[in-house]
Amino acid sequence: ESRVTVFAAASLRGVLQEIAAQGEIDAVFSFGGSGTLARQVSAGAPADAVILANNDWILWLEQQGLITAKDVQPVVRNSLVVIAAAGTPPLTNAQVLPRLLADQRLAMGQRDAVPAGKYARQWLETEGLWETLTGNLAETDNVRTALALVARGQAPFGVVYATDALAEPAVDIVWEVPQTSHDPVLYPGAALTLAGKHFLALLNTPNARTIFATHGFLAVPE
Amino acid sequence: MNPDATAWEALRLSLWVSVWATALAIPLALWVSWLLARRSFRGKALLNALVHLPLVLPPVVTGYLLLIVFGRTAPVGRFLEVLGLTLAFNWTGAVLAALIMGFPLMVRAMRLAIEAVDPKLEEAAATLGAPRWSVFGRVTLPLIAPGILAGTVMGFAKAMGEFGATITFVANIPGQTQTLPSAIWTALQIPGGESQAAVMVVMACIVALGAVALSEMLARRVAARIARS
Amino acid sequence: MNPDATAWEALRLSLWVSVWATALAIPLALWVSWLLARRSFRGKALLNALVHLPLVLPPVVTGYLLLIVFGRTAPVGRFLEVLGLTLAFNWTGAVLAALIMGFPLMVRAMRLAIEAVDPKLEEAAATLGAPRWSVFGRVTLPLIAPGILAGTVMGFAKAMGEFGATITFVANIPGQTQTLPSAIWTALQIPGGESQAAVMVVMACIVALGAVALSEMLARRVAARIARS
Amino acid sequence: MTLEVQITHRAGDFSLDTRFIADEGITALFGRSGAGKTTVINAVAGLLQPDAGRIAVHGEVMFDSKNAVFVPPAKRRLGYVFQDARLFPHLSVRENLQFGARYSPADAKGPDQDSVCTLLGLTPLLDRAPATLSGGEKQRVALGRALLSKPRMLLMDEPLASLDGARKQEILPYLERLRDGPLRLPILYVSHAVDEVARLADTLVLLEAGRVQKAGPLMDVMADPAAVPLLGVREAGAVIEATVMAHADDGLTRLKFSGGDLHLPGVQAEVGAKVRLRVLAQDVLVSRDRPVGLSALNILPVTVQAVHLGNGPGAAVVLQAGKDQLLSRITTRAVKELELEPGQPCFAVIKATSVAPISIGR
Amino acid sequence: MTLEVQITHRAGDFSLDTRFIADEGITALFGRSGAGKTTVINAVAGLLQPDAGRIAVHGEVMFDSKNAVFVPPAKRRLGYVFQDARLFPHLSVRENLQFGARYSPADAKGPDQDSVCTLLGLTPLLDRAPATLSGGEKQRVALGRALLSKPRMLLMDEPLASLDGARKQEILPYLERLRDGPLRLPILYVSHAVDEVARLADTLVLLEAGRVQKAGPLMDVMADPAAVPLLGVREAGAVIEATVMAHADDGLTRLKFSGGDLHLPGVQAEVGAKVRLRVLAQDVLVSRDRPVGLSALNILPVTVQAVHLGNGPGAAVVLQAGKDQLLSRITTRAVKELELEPGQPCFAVIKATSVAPISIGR
Ligand SMILES: Nc1ncnc2c1ncn2[C@@H]1O[C@H](COP(=O)(O)OP(=O)(O)OP(=O)(O)O)[C@@H](O)[C@H]1O
Ligand SMILES: Nc1ncnc2c1ncn2[C@@H]1O[C@H](COP(=O)(O)OP(=O)(O)OP(=O)(O)O)[C@@H](O)[C@H]1O
Ligand code: MOO
Ligand SMILES: [Mg+2]
Ligand SMILES: [Mg+2]
Repeated sequence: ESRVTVFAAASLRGVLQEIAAQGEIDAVFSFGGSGTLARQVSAGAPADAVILANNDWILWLEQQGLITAKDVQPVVRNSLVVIAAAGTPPLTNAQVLPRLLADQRLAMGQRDAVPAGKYARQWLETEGLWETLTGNLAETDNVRTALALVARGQAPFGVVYATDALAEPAVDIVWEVPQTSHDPVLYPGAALTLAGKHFLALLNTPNARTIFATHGFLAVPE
Repeated sequence: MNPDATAWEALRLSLWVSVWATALAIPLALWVSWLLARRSFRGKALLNALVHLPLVLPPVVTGYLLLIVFGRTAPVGRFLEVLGLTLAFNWTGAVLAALIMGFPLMVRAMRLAIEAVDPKLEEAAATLGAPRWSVFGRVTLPLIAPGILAGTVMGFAKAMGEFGATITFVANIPGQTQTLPSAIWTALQIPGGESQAAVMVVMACIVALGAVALSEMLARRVAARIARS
Repeated sequence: MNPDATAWEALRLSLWVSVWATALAIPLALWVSWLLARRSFRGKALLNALVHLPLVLPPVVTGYLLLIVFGRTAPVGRFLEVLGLTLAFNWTGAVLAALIMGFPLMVRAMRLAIEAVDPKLEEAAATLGAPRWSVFGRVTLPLIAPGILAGTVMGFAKAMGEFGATITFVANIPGQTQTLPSAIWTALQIPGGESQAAVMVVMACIVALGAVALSEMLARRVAARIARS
Repeated sequence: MTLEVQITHRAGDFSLDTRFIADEGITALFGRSGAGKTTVINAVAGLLQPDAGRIAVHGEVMFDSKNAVFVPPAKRRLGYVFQDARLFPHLSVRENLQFGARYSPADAKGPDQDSVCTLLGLTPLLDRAPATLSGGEKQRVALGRALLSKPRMLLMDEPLASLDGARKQEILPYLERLRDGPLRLPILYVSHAVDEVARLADTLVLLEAGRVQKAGPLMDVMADPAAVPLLGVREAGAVIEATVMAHADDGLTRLKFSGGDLHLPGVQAEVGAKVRLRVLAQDVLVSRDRPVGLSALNILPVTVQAVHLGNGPGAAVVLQAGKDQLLSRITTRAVKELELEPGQPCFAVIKATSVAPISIGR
Repeated sequence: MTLEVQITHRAGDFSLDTRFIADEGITALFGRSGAGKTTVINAVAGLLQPDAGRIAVHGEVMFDSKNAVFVPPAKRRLGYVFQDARLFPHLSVRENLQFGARYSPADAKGPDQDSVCTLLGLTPLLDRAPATLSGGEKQRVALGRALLSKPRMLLMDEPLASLDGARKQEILPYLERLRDGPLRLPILYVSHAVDEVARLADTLVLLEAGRVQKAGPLMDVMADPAAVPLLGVREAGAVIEATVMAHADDGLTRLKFSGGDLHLPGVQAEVGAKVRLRVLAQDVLVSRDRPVGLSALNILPVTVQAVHLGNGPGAAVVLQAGKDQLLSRITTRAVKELELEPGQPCFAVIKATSVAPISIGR
């Protein structure tokens, strides 16, 4: 049979479905958090491929002996932005954040558990703001929750992926986090079967790249 | 704002899973409730605690534990697979997750009901010659019908709403393991998915309201029959 | 495999939040149970359905709904803030989430117990001159003590285990809103975090077992007092 | 007018249409099982709202369907002793007894706990749980509980059915004292036992299939031969009033009534007190001549008033004794042999021990 | 040896130490409230496991603490009519009645539903819910339910306490027929009512504070003046056996016993049948001379056997009438006036209507 089953990070949902539809690929997706997906694969999930938001879990899968390094390929890239309620003027630089926050909170993914949180922390450390802001963080279980907190006015600022920020009309991007201030936001994919390998290859076609781009994703550096 | 195919599919699966989970749980929950309410035995405290456990643990943990025990690579899971029962990444696993998560709710309701039955009526049945099973079936059971109903509607509602353990144990495969809660969560994972999620939330509410209303109607009928003497 | 500071902190917070949630929910749940069990009024079906809702909805959705209703920019949230009650990113918000998630469990248990009270005893109290409140306080309440206990232990257990609504509504701030389930979840998201999670799972189990054992002990004492006449 | 009841009510096939008025004292509701006694008493207590009608206690309207008046049970202050005891299972006997105390107005009068416990033999039971009581013990606690709520009226639904004779003998005089003492506590009393009713009641309401067959002062209703089938043949008899004249050393008391003197054992009342005597028809013999050498101490000259021959072997003879009437139940054969007919003077023979304490009232 | 009971049991302050043996027929357990009657009957039914002792029914051991035998209630096949009716609230009256039918062995004999319903007046109640029944109706259904389970023995805990006299009159002969008919159903019967006991019982067990005070054949126990305080003064009397000789046209029946002839109304038994009569002490007058012109039809020559003077105004006189003894309760004043002493011949006067149907047994 030609159906391919892909376990993928939840933030890729819209884009992967669009690529599958356009490419007339018979693919089913099971979306979830990266840690969950990795464990499911290790428990024998009927997946042909996994695409995670987090390289740590790919390494874990390798350690488990479920995949080898050659099965892994980067699929797409994302970037980090600072968001605020729609209509907020852009920041002049990152250093103003503590003052603007005052006693309010900066929403972001959990620093250890959520990849976006890990990148945000790296950025804040690069900026020298981490120590200052640790008391003012609202860490969430995923980027979408952080986005919701800002959209609902619960927190004045949040650090999320550019792709999420673009699609939410209630928030504006007020600062683009420099790519160099943190590890690259890479979504690594791993094929578990031949069908999975084919699917991952498809994601590298120009057509797929275009769709990724329209959703705000960046191309993987060659 | 019409529900799309995914939503209908998720609803269908959720109903299917919930009905199975509830139906399977009822006899088991009844038995455990009866044990807890009427018998004393070694390990009773442990059983009681075990029943409550899914309530206390974050659902994700329950899901992981299920994965560890019933996963395809785990011995139990492999054994069941040999018997033809695949749980992990299958709707049957969703049934198991929903059953386990709803179990404490069902047991509590049924146990309370059993404890409220006047043992004097059971004694009277015994003097009329009824063996223990008949006493249970003809006296205790009808008298605890309101409790069974209450437990069933709670178990069903919980099964309909179960998310964390389910998505962890059986993943989120549309048409196979994507229940309504999983679908709602998935919809919320991409920006702009709120309206799609809202439609499914409304669906869930309608089912819940229906189940609750149905159970109330049945409960009234049962109560009218059991009007105290 | 000793619990680290984070674990202890999360345990402390979870206990604090759960105790508050349970304590606040008891009177409210009692009132609602009594309304549902003994009164008939317009909108009763709606109230009943509303009570069940947190059971049916994925916890994340409940969390979102809480944000919408009690968020800082929402009228209710703003009003409460004026009164000095900050819910956002505060343990108080975690209490609210836990309370709402445990509420259906508490109401069901209490309602079942109220329905099992023989109205003839309440009538007898009325003929002795007791006004309605006294009848409730001196006859109904002591007679439903087992149900209140059962509801309380369920509500407490659920409060200890609540994760989705809490993390969505008040995030996961160590020492302030990072409850035991949030901490366990966090640990599980990090490769190799299992052992840390396991320690906290054991902690949660111990608390749950303790609560269940305590409630059983109390229940036995209560039951001995209410031995049927 | 202590109690006015005028109600109609339907429940299933059963329909109640009851109207009676009770003056002070004890009103007995008498009727077969299923006649509607509990239904009436529930309506008075406010536990049942009749379809239509009016109920007033001491002139105060408790229920009036025309004016949409319905006073809730808690406000009626009627102490109800239920047919099933309905003790609070979670409270000790002592707590059950004290349950109602706090709701009675500060100036309400009623017996105190000690006297109630002593009389009802509850003192050794005070710390017990209701579940451990015997049937009769429960009923006694229920009676005590109602009394201690200091009610304006007592409603009793077969309160003594599960009590043994000796215990009844202790409780009945107590109820009389409640009625006659400073409290003048009116009582609505449901019973199957004619002897209890005859002893206690001032007003008797005979209920049959939901309808009042006969109601009025006890003596009128009891002396009516038409009431005999309802009361039961064995229980028919006259109730007369007498005055205590003297207590003799051998324990016999001389009483005077309009028909002459009576010598009876076990009369507790003081000299000068008026008491009520129930003389069962079957305990009265009729003699043409004054008998001699007979152990019966009470031989009264009387005149035959009427002879009711039934279809069976028994006959009821109404005897005029002064202004009072006695009823005698003898065989039709004896009626013939003695040639009894209205106007015939003769003697009524009453054994001193037949008129037992239980039939000696106020 | 239908029933052997020999048990000791403690519950709180109460301690039971009871031992009795009952032959065929009806065994009455008589005692004051709280004496332990329900406790004993529960032990026989198997609802209570005594601390120690032995219980056997028809020679079959139900409980034996020494050999650790305890037959569960469901296996004992004893029909229990509870003091509180304990109807199943979720079943209709019909379903309650039929509850036990399926558990009796195929060859078990017992009355059929129709006859039970007719006798107990349950037919119009069959489709009703127990909650809508009156107190007496519930008790009747409970009795019917126990009967229809086709038990080997019937245990009845004050089953008639909440029934009116007329209904009792219907049920008592039925119980007698169960005992005497082809079923020969033994009955263990708890009651406060001496008249019921005297009519029904073959064996009488007097219980006081958990201990058997007296047990044995009814007549022996009843005639014993020592039992008077336990039975109650009003209820003391002799039980004699008589043979039906003839029924006269006026409804009176002539009966013969060892002391002479008696003329009584309302005897249903056939000529030649033996019946049991209960003659209350208070219904027996004593006369030195044979009275004439007296409405009492039964005047028997007797001899004073013994005179028991109490401390009160009453005295018990034992009269020898043939081989039987009668008991008479008269005043001490009459004893003096009539100069009654042992050996004195005199006449016993018994009103025909005093020995009412309820006291005429088998
Ligand atoms: N819901 C009902 N449907 C039909 N009949 C009813 C209903 N409720 C009560 N009854 C009937 O009403 C009658 C009166 O009942 P009630 O309890 O007043 O009798 P009672 O005089 O107190 O009798 P008892 O002496 O046996 O207690 C009974 O025959 C009972 O069966
Ligand atoms: N758990 C207990 N603790 C103390 N006393 C008890 C307990 N259980 C029963 N009793 C006592 O045992 C005695 C016997 O009870 P039982 O029910 O056998 O009496 P009974 O003869 O049936 O009386 P009644 O005629 O009033 O029904 C009562 O005095 C009761 O109070
Ligand atoms: O898609 Mo993620 O794992 O929530 O960052
Ligand atoms: Mg009644
Ligand atoms: Mg008893």
